[in-house]
Amino acid sequence: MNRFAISEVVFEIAPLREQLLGHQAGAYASFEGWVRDHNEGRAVQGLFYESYRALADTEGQAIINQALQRFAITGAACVHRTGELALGDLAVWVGVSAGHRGPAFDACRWIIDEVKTRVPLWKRERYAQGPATWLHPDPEP
Amino acid sequence: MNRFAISEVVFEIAPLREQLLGHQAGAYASFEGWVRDHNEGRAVQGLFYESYRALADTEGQAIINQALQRFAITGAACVHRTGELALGDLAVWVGVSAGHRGPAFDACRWIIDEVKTRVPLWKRERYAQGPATWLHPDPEP
Amino acid sequence: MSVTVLYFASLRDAAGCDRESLPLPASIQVLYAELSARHGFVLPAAKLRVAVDGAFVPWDSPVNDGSEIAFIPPVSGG
Amino acid sequence: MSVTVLYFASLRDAAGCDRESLPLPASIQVLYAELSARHGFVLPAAKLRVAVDGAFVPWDSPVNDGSEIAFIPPVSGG
Repeated sequence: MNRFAISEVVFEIAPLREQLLGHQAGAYASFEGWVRDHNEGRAVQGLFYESYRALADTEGQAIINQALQRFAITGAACVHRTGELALGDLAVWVGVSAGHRGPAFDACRWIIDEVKTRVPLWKRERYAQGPATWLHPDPEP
Repeated sequence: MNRFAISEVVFEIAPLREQLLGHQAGAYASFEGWVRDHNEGRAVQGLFYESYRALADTEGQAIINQALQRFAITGAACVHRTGELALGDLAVWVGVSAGHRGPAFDACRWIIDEVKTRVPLWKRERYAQGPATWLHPDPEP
Repeated sequence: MSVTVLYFASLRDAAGCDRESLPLPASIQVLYAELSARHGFVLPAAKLRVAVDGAFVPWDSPVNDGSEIAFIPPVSGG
Repeated sequence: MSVTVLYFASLRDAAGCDRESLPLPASIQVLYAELSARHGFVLPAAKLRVAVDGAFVPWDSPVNDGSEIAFIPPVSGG
């Protein structure tokens, strides 16, 4: 099973979550990133996400595999949208199951942090005012 | 709206999550606690949760209100089951929406930690071997 | 002059009931000591919290006629 | 003897295309310097990562005939 996926279309969380749940997993932590109506003080009208698909798949899968090594968890998965997204659309989902809540939270946060840092995905924001802009943030210190 | 609730029956997460999502919320973190098939080395067959309902409602709502004060979040909610639960049943759900992922994760974790520490709810576990037992854990140091 | 005492979880099992009406006690501490002796409660008072009329209160709070007193054993939600 | 270069995000906008075929360069650094001059890339090499044939590699990796080279500007997923 691929535990990391790029989706060019709207995807459902429910079946992804189902796959993570089992009788051994007492804890499930998830994260969802949604398209906000603002970013750094500017009114946002929509987003476009582009990926380098082959490398994104490889790197995303590597992150999940590393999370399964680093944390006491039973399962982890992540799906990231590409293409045009409107306000309120789901951009990314991360789900983690574990025996206990500490590792579930820690791994979930680690995965989204790594995805934002390492996976070749780029966001272009459309604003109420001014030209659309690709975001190429400096790495966080 | 009551943001903390005790539910004596199975409840759906989807409508609770919907209520937290809005165009201002870029981040949503959630936690789910499920009935595991083991605890501290013993095979568990099922659970019963009891509450002091009036005080649980008050204390749970206080936790949510405190989370909204302490963290830069836009919404938070929690529902806890009572009654008989089978393996794989949902025992507790916490959802938090925020502008950014840091506060969403921090608040979600803080809420479940506080619920486990402060809300008058008690778990009786039924085991494969031996009598059912009420859990009265010592506070974590 | 009486109070109602509520029991939960292992205290309820030990007491054999979920509430009882008792004469107004001298203090909450005295009440719990008496109940521990009568019902065989094994949890020491130091491990419990106490609530009066639906709100947590200190153990040395006064009790009034008609109060509802709940002894809260260590909780285990989540 | 040639390589394929892939462009993404702002580099693609600046290049005006998402890929081009170019003669085998002396090195990846030399290639990026030439492309920056030709396409007006404003991102310095220090801010980019580079991938060859679908895997991240160091900037001083060799390039071979037929390689697919991607310059990876700072990512912004999530």
